[in-house]
Amino acid sequence: MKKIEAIIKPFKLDDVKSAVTSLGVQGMTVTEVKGFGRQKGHKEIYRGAEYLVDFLPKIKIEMVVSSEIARQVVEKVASAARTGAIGDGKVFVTAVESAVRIRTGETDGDAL
Amino acid sequence: MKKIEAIIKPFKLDDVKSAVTSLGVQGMTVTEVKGFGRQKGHKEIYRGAEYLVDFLPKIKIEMVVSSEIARQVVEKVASAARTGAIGDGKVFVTAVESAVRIRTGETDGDAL
Amino acid sequence: MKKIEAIIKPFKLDDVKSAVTSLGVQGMTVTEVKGFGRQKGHKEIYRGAEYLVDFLPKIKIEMVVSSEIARQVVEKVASAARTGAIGDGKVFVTAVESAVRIRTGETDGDAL
Amino acid sequence: MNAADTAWVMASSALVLLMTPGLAMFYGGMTRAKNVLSTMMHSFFLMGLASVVWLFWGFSLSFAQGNWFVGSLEHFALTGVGADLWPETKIPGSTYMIFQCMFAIITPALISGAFAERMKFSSFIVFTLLWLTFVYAPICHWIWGGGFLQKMGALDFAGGAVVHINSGVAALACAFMVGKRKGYGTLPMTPHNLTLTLLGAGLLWFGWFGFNAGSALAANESASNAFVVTHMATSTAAISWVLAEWIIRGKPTTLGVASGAVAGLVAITPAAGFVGPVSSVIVGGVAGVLCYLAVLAKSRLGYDDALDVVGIHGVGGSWGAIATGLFAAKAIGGADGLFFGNPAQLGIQIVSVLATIGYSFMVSLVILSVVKAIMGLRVTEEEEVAGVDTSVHGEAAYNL
Amino acid sequence: MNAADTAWVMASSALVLLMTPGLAMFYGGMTRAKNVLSTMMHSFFLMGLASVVWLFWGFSLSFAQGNWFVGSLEHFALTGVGADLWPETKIPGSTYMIFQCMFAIITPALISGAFAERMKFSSFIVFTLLWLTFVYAPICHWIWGGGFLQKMGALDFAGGAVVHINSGVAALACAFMVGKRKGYGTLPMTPHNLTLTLLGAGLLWFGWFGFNAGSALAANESASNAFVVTHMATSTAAISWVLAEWIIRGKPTTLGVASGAVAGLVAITPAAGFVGPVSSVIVGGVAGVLCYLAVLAKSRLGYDDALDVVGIHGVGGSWGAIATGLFAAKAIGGADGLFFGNPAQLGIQIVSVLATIGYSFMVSLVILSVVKAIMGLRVTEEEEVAGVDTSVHGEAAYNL
Amino acid sequence: MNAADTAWVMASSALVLLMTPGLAMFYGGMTRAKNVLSTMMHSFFLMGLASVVWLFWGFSLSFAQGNWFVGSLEHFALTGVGADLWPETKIPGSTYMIFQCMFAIITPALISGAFAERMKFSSFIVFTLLWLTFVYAPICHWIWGGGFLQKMGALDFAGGAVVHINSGVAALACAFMVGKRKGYGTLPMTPHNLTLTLLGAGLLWFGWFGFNAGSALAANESASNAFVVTHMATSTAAISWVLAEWIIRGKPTTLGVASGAVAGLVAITPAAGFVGPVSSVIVGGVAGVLCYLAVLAKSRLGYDDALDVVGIHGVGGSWGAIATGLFAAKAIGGADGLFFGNPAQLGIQIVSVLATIGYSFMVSLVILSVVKAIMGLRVTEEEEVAGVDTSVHGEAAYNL
Ligand SMILES: Nc1ncnc2c1ncn2[C@@H]1O[C@H](COP(=O)(O)OP(=O)(O)O)[C@@H](O)[C@H]1O
Ligand SMILES: Nc1ncnc2c1ncn2[C@@H]1O[C@H](COP(=O)(O)OP(=O)(O)O)[C@@H](O)[C@H]1O
Ligand SMILES: Nc1ncnc2c1ncn2[C@@H]1O[C@H](COP(=O)(O)OP(=O)(O)O)[C@@H](O)[C@H]1O
Repeated sequence: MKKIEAIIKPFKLDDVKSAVTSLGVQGMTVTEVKGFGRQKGHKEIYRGAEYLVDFLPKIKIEMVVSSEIARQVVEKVASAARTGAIGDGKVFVTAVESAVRIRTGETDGDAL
Repeated sequence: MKKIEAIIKPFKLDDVKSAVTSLGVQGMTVTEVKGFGRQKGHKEIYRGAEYLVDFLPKIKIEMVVSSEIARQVVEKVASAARTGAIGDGKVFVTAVESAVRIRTGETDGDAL
Repeated sequence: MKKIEAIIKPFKLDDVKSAVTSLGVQGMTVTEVKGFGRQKGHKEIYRGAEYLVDFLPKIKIEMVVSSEIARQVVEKVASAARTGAIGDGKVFVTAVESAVRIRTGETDGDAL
Repeated sequence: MNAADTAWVMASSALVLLMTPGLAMFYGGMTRAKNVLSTMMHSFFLMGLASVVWLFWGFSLSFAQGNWFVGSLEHFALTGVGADLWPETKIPGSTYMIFQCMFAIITPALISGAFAERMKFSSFIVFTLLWLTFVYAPICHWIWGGGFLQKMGALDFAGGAVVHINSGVAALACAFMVGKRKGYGTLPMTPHNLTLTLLGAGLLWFGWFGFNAGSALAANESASNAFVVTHMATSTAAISWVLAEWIIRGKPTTLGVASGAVAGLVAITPAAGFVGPVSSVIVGGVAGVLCYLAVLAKSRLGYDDALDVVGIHGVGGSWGAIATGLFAAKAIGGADGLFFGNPAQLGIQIVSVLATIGYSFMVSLVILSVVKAIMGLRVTEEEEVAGVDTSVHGEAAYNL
Repeated sequence: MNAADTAWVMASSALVLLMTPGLAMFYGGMTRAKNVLSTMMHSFFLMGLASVVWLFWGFSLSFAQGNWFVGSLEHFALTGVGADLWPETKIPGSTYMIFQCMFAIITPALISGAFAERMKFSSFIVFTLLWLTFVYAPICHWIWGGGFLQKMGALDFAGGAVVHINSGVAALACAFMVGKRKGYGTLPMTPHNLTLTLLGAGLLWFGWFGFNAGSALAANESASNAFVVTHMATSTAAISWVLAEWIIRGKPTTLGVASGAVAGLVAITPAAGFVGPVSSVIVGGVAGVLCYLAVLAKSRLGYDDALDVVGIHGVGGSWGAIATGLFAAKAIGGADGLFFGNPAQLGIQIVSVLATIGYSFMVSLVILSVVKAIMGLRVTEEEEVAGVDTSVHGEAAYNL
Repeated sequence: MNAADTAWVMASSALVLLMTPGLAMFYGGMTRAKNVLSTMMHSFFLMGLASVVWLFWGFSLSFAQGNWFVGSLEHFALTGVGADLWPETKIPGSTYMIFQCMFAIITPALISGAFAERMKFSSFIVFTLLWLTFVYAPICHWIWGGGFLQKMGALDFAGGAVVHINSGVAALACAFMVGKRKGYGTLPMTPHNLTLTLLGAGLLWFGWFGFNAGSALAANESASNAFVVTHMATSTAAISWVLAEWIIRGKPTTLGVASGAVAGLVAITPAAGFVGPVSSVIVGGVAGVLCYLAVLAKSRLGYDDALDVVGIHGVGGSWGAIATGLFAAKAIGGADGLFFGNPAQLGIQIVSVLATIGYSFMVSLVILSVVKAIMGLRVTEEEEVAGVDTSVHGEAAYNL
């Protein structure tokens, strides 16, 4: 099994979700994060004092999927999340050793 | 070392914490996340416009533990978080290569 | 490639960012988390009812970097985040199998 | 018609209306984030519902000439209540009616704190309709509409019994009948937004000047005295609650200052037209400590009055009614209490407290039992766990 | 000078001023978190801008003696408006002027709900300056300043046409000219903080007593009647909107109770001095359902009136103006409507509605076209995606 | 007794009371989330504490007959302050006293912005007790209670010196003595919730009509003028601050519109009964720019006045007091300023400003030194890093 972790622009969440659902991915976990990277932030001004905010709002999606479909999922995610503008984000893949579905105790492939 | 990542129902956090503390786990990191899976979401209605909210509030717990107790921890977490109803969540295990305790610089097993 | 995951005290974020930027790390993703560990929490009191809050606000930083510089990054992070007081946090390293930059489709080293 | 009195009572009516949104904030901030809207909905929906009841039969049952127990339907749909002066005042009947309307809104809204986070919305509506008709209107008539307590000489300047004891006691009945929140005593149930609660407390304090000083029904010396003692009792209670918790629990809290202020407002309500400023400091100072102790005691007694309606309105209102029998001074409001040589007044006050407690508790229980039998009182367990906001109202308060 | 009347109109002016921050909360809670400040900024900046316009030429163009269409510059910079009584009232000219000033603030603030989350701030300023001068001042003059509608006998107690139809129709023009928000219809655009919206609704209800009962310009029976019917229509509309959505969509919502209340406040505004309490219940009951349906219809019609100004103020205001022609009763306000045997009044009301709609829509379109040609109306797409708060105002609402 | 005047001053008292919760919101929104409750606590606790001080000795020291410097204890515990008319007014003494009480609450609450996010709560209480007694009461007596500045003919309609210069200067002393927040100048210290700040600004604007127009102590032409110029100066200052920052920093901000409004309210306070509307526009327009520049200058001067009490109340209040000496017109308030041919008045105003600054600064420093020596002024560094809310008050504002 692989864990696919994608950092994307927030308004792309629904597109990515539909894209991977069509591949049979049945679950995912989403976190609001702040990203720092090449995309530059904005200035905020409070009573004349300026602050540079270089952390931008992003969404992190985590999905654990079987190794077979991992590559396909990565491609689908990347294409669904693409706008072509800087700050589109990244997809990372890591190995997962085991998985358990809490409700039933099923493990590994069956747990996803 | 293994990282144990559990996605659970929010109100089960305290139960899981007590369960693993009894195994000697001394630290964990908790994140509020939104989960999408088999458990269905709810409709929200604003001035007559309906929105389907299929992301549900979940809690993600991350614990890095020594490889020896990893299996036990997974079992304890799964049983403490179980309600038997859909949406109970998952536990994933991945390998961790190294760990550092920032305060002291201790590494690996000693850092946990 | 390695993923470096650091759990730190919130007010150390800027120090850590500057430290790793100087090593050429160009991106990172930051999450607000709650930590449980040796550092003890505080009591909250509402109309006389006391609640022990043992989850403390922490910041999780995730950076994927090339394997060569991983060790250096870990050291820099640890020293920048250190206050010497309990609750300074941890740094964990895991292996990343592949990476994609969504905007361009570049992979692995080029994606970071 | 006296234009100044009318201006003052209209302004006061607006102030009292604002107390209900203020209460919604005060209560809403104390619930968990998943139930804040349902909690505020109780107050906001009542601004509509109670007013319509009032217009058609509530005002008439309370204030039309009737018997010792209740008014009549003479003023049904406000017949005969308009530009003509209301008896014994210099303001139009319509002004008098609308001022009183605001009291009929906030009283059931106060009760709603007891069953927050779990009450079924449709049952809440039916309960309130019945409660306004069979509990509020009679008790209001007893004390202000010419009923037996008024004839006995019970003093209740602005609603210690009618509003506060009444709602506090009904709240106790609700806490019993609706039952505890799932997880009460084991899960943390901390306030989700105390800035909202503080804002609500501020609006309540502001609006309460209309409640108490408006109850003089004129812009006169009595109103001015009521204004002053309201402010001073509230100030003292805010401090005394904080000092009490600082001593007992070690921390002075903002929820404490807000709760203490409300306790002081409640306690001075019946007394506002009858006691002087130094007495008001005693009334408030005692109220802050007493209500704090009552709230602390709740956890021992084991019922789940979610937002402490019993401890603050029930206990604070009863103390205020009795304090009126202690501190009333002829020079201020025309009647003397125990400390000014008239022990009889204290007796009358105690009778009014007991009568209100007994009637309100029993009839509230009966109404709740009927509603429970017919339609149930609580949301399902699943709805409760998910939060009443999304499951019943289809909304989430925050999408930050 | 009558001191009581002056006190009442000053208090009312303060109440109406508070409505604009109330509106800012009401609107701000409904936007997405990234645009809440820019939305509130519209209201707050107008508290400044519209007042200065009013002081220099707005009041004069509206209320100085002029022709059938518009006033004159006789009172430029408030010349001659001071301690002397305002004609046909017992209050100083300065009091009359400042009361009216608050109406000139809130009317363009209401419009801003239509173009929330995407309007360019500088264009908003220019649009508003022109709109107050060329739309608000003339229409105000027509109905209250001695213009042709007033001469015809059109009834508009507190601004059904001047404020609500006017802003609702201008909002429609804005929605057309500014265009839809990016992602409208596909992305979820849910309210980000409904507690803020409820607070706003509470402040609006409170302030509206000044708006309507203050419009009697005296603390008299007419003010008292206006107070009562304002409250009762609002109560009923709050309930009827909730019931309508409960039946149609299955859930009673807090945004519904807040929206219904505002719909009721809008609808009773023109009628407040002319109809009695039972009629007001009908006016409000219809308003709640009608405005709910109008808001539902929006998605079919395909324009993006972000915060439903058309559905609530345009539709509610029109219904109110017509209802005045139906339910007005001589015994209350000196004029009869259709149901009291005077069908002519209904005709006059319809003329006033149509004249307001036609003029406001056309001239708003012209102004918007000019502003668009010169400086554009919208922020850039990038600014819109990032959120207007940080990109235009350099601020983030929340750093929790 | 004049009922209309009494009604107006009671309504004004309620409005001024509401300013303190308004201030709590205004300030609270600007702090970091971990300190919002402690910041609001300052205001709320003072609503209690200052009132009790006022009742027992504050009012008497300020307003009882005394010498050139301070009153006496003649009215200790409000002896002799009740239903009888207050001299030179037509309102009861109790009404006069309670109106003034609200000023004694908000003045120390204003100061608290300087030491937000780090002051020790117990030290805050002791400081305030001493400050009200030794600074507020004397200065209030000088100007309003028959003291030497009043005898000299200094004009201060509603508290430019008594409230604003006084609190601004004391704030400077506090900023020096308490020291900078940990991380000031290096860590970002951005407002955590600007919607709260905007709400606060709205409530302040609303309440300030009571503050200024209520200070006429009657519902008369003077009150009406004060109402108008208060509104117009505020409007102009809100705009001018925003324009200044738009030019200097490139962005028009909502914190700017809120801050500008407060600056305008402050500046017009001493002048409200003495200047006309066109002058008020100048007073406000200058205030917005001047206070903005003063706030910008703070970072250069290197003290940490956390919420800009010096820049807004100190500078704005001083400008207002001087502007009164420039723009006062006999036709409005019975006294002429420099521009109306009476340069002497300007001199008197300058004396009043300097006397207030000198006395308030020195005595505040002395009090702070004493408190520091005995019990310290700050929370521990650990408490400050963790946040004052949880460490001192045991509460967290938000559990969303
Ligand atoms: N090395 C990295 N490790 C973890 N997250 C990263 C890394 N680089 C970028 N990110 C995340 O991806 C987001 C987008 O990256 P950025 O460099 O701004 O643009 P792009 O994806 O177009 O190269 C960042 O905001 C950050 O959240
Ligand atoms: N493949 C997956 N990868 C990551 N997270 C998942 C995955 N599947 C489910 N989850 C997480 O687990 C939660 C529960 O899953 P769900 O399918 O609803 O029920 P169950 O756990 O009972 O099978 C989801 O809300 C989501 O957060
Ligand atoms: N085994 C662990 N797995 C994951 N996170 C941990 C673990 N132990 C500690 N943490 C995180 O590190 C933070 C600091 O740990 P703590 O034990 O309080 O102090 P220290 O880092 O000084 O040993 C915790 O709040 C938690 O977020």
